[in-house]
Order: sequence, then structure tokens, then C-alpha cells
Amino acid sequence: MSARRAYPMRDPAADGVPADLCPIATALNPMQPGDWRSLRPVVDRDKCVKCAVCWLYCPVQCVVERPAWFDIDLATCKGCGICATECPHRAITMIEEVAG
Amino acid sequence: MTMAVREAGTAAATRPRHIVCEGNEAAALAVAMVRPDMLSVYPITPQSSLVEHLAKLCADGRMDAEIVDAEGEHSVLSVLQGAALAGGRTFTATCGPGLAFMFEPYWRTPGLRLPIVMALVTRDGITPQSVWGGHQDAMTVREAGWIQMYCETVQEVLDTTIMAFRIAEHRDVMLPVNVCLDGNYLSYGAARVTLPDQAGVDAFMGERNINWHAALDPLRPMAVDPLTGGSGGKGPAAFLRYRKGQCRGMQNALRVITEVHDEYAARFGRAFAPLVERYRMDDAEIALVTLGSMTGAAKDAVDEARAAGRRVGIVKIKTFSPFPVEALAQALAGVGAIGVVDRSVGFRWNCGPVFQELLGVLYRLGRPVPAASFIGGLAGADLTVEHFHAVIARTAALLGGDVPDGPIWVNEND
Amino acid sequence: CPTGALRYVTTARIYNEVGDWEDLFAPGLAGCQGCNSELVMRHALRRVGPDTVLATPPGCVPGMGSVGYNGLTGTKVPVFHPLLTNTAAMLAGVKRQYKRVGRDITAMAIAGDGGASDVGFQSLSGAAERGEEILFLVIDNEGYMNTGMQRSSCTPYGAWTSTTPVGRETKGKSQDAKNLPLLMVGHRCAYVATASTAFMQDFYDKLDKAIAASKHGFAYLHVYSPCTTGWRFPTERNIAVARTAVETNFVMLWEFTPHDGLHFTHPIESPRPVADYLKAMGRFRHLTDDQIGHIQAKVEENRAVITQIAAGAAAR
Amino acid sequence: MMAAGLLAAGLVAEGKYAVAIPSFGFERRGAPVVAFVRADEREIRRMTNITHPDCVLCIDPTVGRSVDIFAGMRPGGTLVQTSGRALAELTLPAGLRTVGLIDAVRIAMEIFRRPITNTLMLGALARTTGIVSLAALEQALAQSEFRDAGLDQNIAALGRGYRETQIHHLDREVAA
Repeated sequence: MSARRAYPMRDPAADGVPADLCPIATALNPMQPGDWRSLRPVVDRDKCVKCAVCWLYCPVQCVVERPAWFDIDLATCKGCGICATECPHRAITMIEEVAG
Repeated sequence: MTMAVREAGTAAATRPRHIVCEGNEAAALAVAMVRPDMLSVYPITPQSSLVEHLAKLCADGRMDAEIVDAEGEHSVLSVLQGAALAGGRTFTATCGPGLAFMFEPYWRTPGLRLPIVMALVTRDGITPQSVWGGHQDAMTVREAGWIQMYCETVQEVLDTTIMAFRIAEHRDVMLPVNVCLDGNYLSYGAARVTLPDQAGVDAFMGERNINWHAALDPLRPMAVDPLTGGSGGKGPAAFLRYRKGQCRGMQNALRVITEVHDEYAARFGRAFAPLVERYRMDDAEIALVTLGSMTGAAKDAVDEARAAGRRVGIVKIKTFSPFPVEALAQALAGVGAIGVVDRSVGFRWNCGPVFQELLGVLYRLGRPVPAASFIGGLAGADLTVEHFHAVIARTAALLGGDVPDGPIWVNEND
Repeated sequence: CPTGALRYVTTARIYNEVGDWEDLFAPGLAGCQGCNSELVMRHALRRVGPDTVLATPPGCVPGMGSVGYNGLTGTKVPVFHPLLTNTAAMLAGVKRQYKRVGRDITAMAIAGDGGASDVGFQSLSGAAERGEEILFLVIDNEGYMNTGMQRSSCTPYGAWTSTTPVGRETKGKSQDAKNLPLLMVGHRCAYVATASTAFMQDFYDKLDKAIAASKHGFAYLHVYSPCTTGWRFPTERNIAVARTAVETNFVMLWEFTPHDGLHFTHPIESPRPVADYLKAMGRFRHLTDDQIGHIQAKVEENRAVITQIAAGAAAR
Repeated sequence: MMAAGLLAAGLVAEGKYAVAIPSFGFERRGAPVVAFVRADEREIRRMTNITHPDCVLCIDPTVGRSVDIFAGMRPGGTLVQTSGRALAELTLPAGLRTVGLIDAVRIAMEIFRRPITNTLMLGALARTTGIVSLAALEQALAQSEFRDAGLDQNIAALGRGYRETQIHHLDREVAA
């Protein structure tokens, strides 16, 4: 659905814009807040019915669809626990992150 | 009120078109000739007739521009920032309290490098409550980063307003411009002016590309003005880079203002000094430094003083920001005494703001030149030929070592 | 619906429609854990799409990195920091210029309640009066959360904030909240609605209507947004708190157009006592019975006012 | 200021330079206002008020009661005045050489049904001083904001102002 995708960003230097002119940014921040987490969501694949409630309420939109269940992208999941609270089938539990 | 006049017995199209109009209308007519996209307006004395003229030009179909009647000056300039970031050529006008209310977007505009042009119909500062002319508003914002050019005549208001767009949009400049016209004397003063031809202005203006450097355009996504700075990482150096770039744009403007004035003179046959004007300075022993519409009376006074044998000249500052340090130093190189006439007050140094700036130029001269600060024309007061005779006499006294230790208040005994 | 089946259906409907549309913010934004503002803005921008110019006045939305830091952006559409005070005016300029050159874009603001109801209200009111074609979305977390949880005019009575602290003399904010969406109804905007992330289908429906309205007039969408950090409740309770606000009528979901007037979109006929909502968060922990009584009375008064307006619309 | 601007436009129509400067007060209907006009064959540089006028054009018969309209006037000057009274009944300063008199309010009531004397008095000024021609003022009016009936009325007023002004040369009358 191309109309629903962002237009590509261009390099201002390639367009002849001096680097000292006006503060602009055309590179996307690569930050991955997954390391903020102290609790991690774990999805019980047997209980997941793919209702997408977790996806709907996830503030960072880190819920990704798998063939038979919804999974969590742990690179961006901040561990807030909303998905576990809201899941109508109790398919997500929060477990403690262990160091390393 | 436009009073277009055709030369009797000639075809109007082949002769320059003279009209009689006030400075506020001259600015509006100039704006119409550069074919702006967006105007945003809010009325305030003594600027109001300017925005009324803009509205009338649009209503009559003589100007094809969007006109946004915003709910205050703060929004006026904000609307224009949005329009400029979307690629529009923009104009507005304000003065005094309106400028103060506009200050938040005002001091942001240069950093965004938006070539917005704004007539600043100068007005003295409240309080005391005043609706009359004076340069206090413009002087108060002189470090905000706008280019500021002061006009002497109604004709210069018209021509400078056209040139201002070229200067602002020049790729080596990309800064907003205030065309300063003295409240009352130029805003409402009507005089004979000559209009340039529209085809000539179109050719002079060339192609517009306002937001080549920073755009709010879905087809060209970018973040405009992300947070920049901090105390670690790349931020502080990046902030410094942009600040230096802004300073570079201001310095480039000295050259571009000169080039644009030269080109305008070549195309339309009207030449104005771009940075400073030297009037009868060749063998001048004393110099007056003036700004804006007071200069005409000063010139008449100097002619009379010259006729009486006094070697006096005038250095008029047109471009006040960026401050034309070198041009002023050259113009004043040979004089023995300087009298600076300000139409506003510098509270910190107990002198006029232009005088205060001039002190820096004197340092460049490398020799001590006695100078006096005259302050007059506040809140609409007249600066007459007689006043300038007194200024000339007092400045001449500097040659004999009679240097005042404070400002001389010109209208004190009117 | 006690079994949750209704939620299941509507959620799947939203997911099936927009799930593969691109999230137009960077994956990593520095919103707090469980940030409802981040949830609102990701859904809203995804729905509005890439042909958008986004303005985010100072607050949590740019504070979490939407406009970015030091050369990096957090948003995939053109985005700008307006001033806290001029969002609606600046967007009006953007939109009018595109309209002038015949390009259809959505000019969208995602603003906080402080920048909309306090210092930015003049430009908001002016733009609404002029009918500027803008989609103005306010995330109402009832205070200046980005700068450290100070009170705004949208902060409710009794709430602790860092500038309405709980002490011997005073106990939280001593004034009631300004009803900003109702003020926008007074501007006769093309569309005005309140929404909550606990009722996503309702929110999406209103987004669609607001987007459509923004093509011919001023569209105003007010989303109540619990702030886990500033309101002091556990991050995982965010949606639950939002839901309780609606179920107690502390927050009412309605929409307005000049043609159809105002009507409730999710009327609560038998509201739970507002104390159920207040006790869910730390910012109200200090409340006396008198203060709770005041808030309960205020809820009923608000309900009566809006019901009266809605009844007027229904009678037409 | 309307009259001053029209006068300046008329002067420019004849190839002259002109500057018109209004007083900077609050212009309210009926309140006394003053405007200054300079004319010259060469460019006028001073943008200042006029403190020593050669000619005073007084378009309101009663304004002299509240304002000294002759302040700063040099000997040998000209007054163009609207008045229903005869010259002998007017209090005039010494040194005035020429006076143009016209009952402009009466004529204005006939033309406009309101006491608007501006264009009438411009006609009277042209007749009294000869510094600008009637044709040039008509041209200035035609290029102004006036349209249709309003323009016709003002052209008529200009003409009647010009024709119905009585000019008195005080020196000669005193000598005679």
C-alpha cells in the first residue's frame, strides 16, 4: 500500500543546501529503547488468538504479527506492561529481565 | 489615496508613471509588484493604512495574494513562517507594540533563514504612551538578526521594498528584512513617486524558490528546527555552526545589498546609496550622521551651512543591520568632529543607539575623533532645518575641544 | 461487553485496515514507559498518512524526539517545532500556501493541553474563527508534563502538580479545569470531538471525521491522555485508567458539527462514582471527602451542561 | 489630508514636486486637523511640518475659534477661507496680502447636502493663488478613489469653488 508509506528523505547536501544554513534533519533517529526494560513481555503462543489488542494499545508499536501469533520486537519494547494487562486472553506475561 | 497622474499630452505607457502617495501606500504598491503569495496583517498606528492598502489591492484584483487577517501580530508573523516554509513569498508590516508582541516569532525568523519582508513603520516606545513616530522599536530589536534598512523618502520606501525581497531571497543571505519607514513623516507623508514598470520588476525578481533550504513539504520530508545544542555530543558544535552561518549571511548581506542596489539603479534609473550615503563629504571637516527621513532636512541645512562657508557634510546610514562598519569608517576617515542624530534612546550608554554603534567605528579609525550624541524627533517631534543648524553649530564646537559628557536633547526647548 | 468479544471484533477491524500502514514516527522515541501520548500520536499520524505537515509545539510530543535532536529526526513526514504559542497560526500559513498552489495536504498539529488551552489559546482561537483548514489534535494529559508536571488550565480540581503541591494550606489545584473542547464548540468549528485511547474504534471514527472536516474547515480533536509519570500510577494501568475516566463520566466522549450539533458517542448511563477513578492514581491520593464531593459535583455539572447542549441538537 | 493629497497630486500633474504631510493627531470627524503641503520645481527633501506658511487654506469657517491658524505666517501671505461673511467682518492679522473668500459651506450643502468643503476649497485655492490649475486638480480627482456620482459631485465642487471665490488684494485695497 504505497500511498500509506512515507516519502523518502533526501540528503540536503546533495540538493546543495549548506550545512550551516538552517537546522534541519533528514536522518531518522536510530535509537532503540529496548534497553530501558526491566520487565519483558512473553507471549503464550497457544493462548494468542491474534485479536490485536496488544498491538492496538502498545505505545511504541512494537507488536509484530507472526503467522500464528503476535510477537514483541524487543529492540523497541520499553516493558510498560500494557499489553499484558489488556490482553483479553491473558496470553502475555511480564517476566523480569535478567542481566546480560 | 492613490493619485495617479498622466503626463499631459503623452501616452502614459511610454513615460515613467508618477503618482502621489503616502509611504504606507508606496510600500503596498511595491509589494504588489513583487507578486507575493501570502500577506498576513493586523492593524496598528501608524502602520494601519499600509495593511488597508494591501487589502484594497487584493480586493480590487490588482494583487493576487492570500491575505490572512490574523488575530494579532504574533500570529501574523507565524502565519508567514508557515507559508515561507511551504514555499511562499511573504510580507507583513508592523510597528512599536505590535513588534513587541511579535517578538517571539520575530527573533526566530532569522535562524530559520526565512526571507520574509516586513515593513517596520517605526514608532516610539510605550511608556509614556505614544502613537507617534520614533526609532525606539527598531532599535530595541537590533540584535534579533533581521536586516534593517531605513528609508529617507517615499520613493525610497517603494524602491527599497522591492529590493528587500531580492536581498532577503539571495542564496548567500536568506534572512528576513525590515524596511524601516519613519512613522508619521514617511508613513502618512505623501510625495511624488515614480513607479517602475511591472515587466521590469518581474525580470528583476527572477524565479522564486523560497524554501530550497528548509521546507515543510510532504514530498521532501524533513524535521525543521530539531533541538540543537546541549553540553555533549555533536549538539554544541552544530549550534555554533548554525550561528556562524547566520553571521556569515549577515556579512554577505553587505555585499548583496550593494549589488542589488546597483542592479536596480541600472534597470530602473534610480540610485540609492545601499549602505551609507555621503552627502557633501569631500572636504568636510565635520560630519553629521543621520538615519531615515530626518536626512532631507539635514541636507537642506548642510547646503545652507556650506553657502555660509562651513565645511560640513552628512553620512546617512541606510543599512543599519548588518552594521556597515567599513563603509562608515571610510566615509568618516577625514573628519575632525562627528554629530550623530538619533531618533531614539540608548538607555544603557546614556546616548543614542546609532551613536553607541558609531563608537565602534571610531575605534576602527585608529584616532580619537570628538563626537556628540544628539537625540531628537522622539514621539513624532519634528526635526527641522533649524534644528540641524543647531546640531551643526554644536558639532563644530567639538573641534575646539568642547565635548559634551552626555546626550544633547534636540527638541528640549521647542 | 463482559466477555470482551466486542473489543476483539473492533480491534481486529482496525488492525486489518491500518495494521500494514507505516508507523510514521521513528521506532525509538523517548516517551516514558507506557506513555499514552506516544500511543495517541502513533495511531493518529499513521491514520492521517504521509501527505501531512505535522506541527508539534513544545511539550511531551517533541520532547520525546518527534522533531529530533542534533540532526536526527523522529518523524517520517515533514515536522516542525512551532512555538508553544503559535501552532495554529503557523500551520494556517502552511496550509494556505499549499491550497494556493493546488496541493492537497493535511496540516496537522499534535499539541499538548498547555500549549492549546493556555499560552497558545489565542492563535488556536484565531485560526478556528477564520476557519483555517487544520486538524488540531490536543493530547490532554492535564498539565505541563514535559517540563516537570506543572499545572495547566486543563488540570482538574484537587490534582497534585509540582506547582499545585499538597501542603498544610492547600491541597492540590484549587480551581476547576477549563473545558477546552466545549470552548471550541463555541467557535463553531467544522468538527469538534473528545476521545480516549481506551475507546479506539471511537477514536479512529473521530479521526476519520476530523481528517475529512480539515479539508474544508477547522477540525479539533481532544484526546484525554493519562500520564503514568505525572499522574502517578503504574505504567501497565494506562488504558485501565483511561477507561475508568470514561466509565465515571470524568471524561465524556462526544462529537460536534455545526450541522448536527453535539451528541454523545459513548454515553454512560450508570456511571461509577468518580472516587473509583480518583483512587487509581497518586495525584489524587491526598483528597479529602469534601474535595472528592466537589469533583463528583463537577462531573455531574459537566454532564448536565453537555447533555443540555446535546438535547438542543437532538430537538432541531 | 484628503485635500492635501489631492493638491499634491494636482501639483505633480503639472510636473512639479510636492510633499503633503498630515498632522499626527487623532483624526476624528469634526475635530480640528492640519496638513502641510510643499511645492517646488525641484525635489523636496525635507519631510517636516510647515511652521511659516506662505498660504493658509482654511476649509472650516469655525476652526479659527479654537486654533490660531495664522501662527508663524510671514508678511505678504495668502489666506483662502470659507466664510459666509464679508471680508470686513473677518478678523485678519496684519501683513496678509491676499484673501480668497468663498461661502463653501453653503455651496457644499447644495452639492453634497453635507458641509464637506475639501474640494470646493481646493478650487478656491487654485483661483486665489494660481499655483495649480483647475485642470490639474480635475485630473487628480479623476485618478482618486472617487467614482461615479461621487466623482461628478467633487468635479462640480472644484469648479464652483474656483468660479465663486472672491479675491481681495489687501495692499491695493488699503492703498485705494
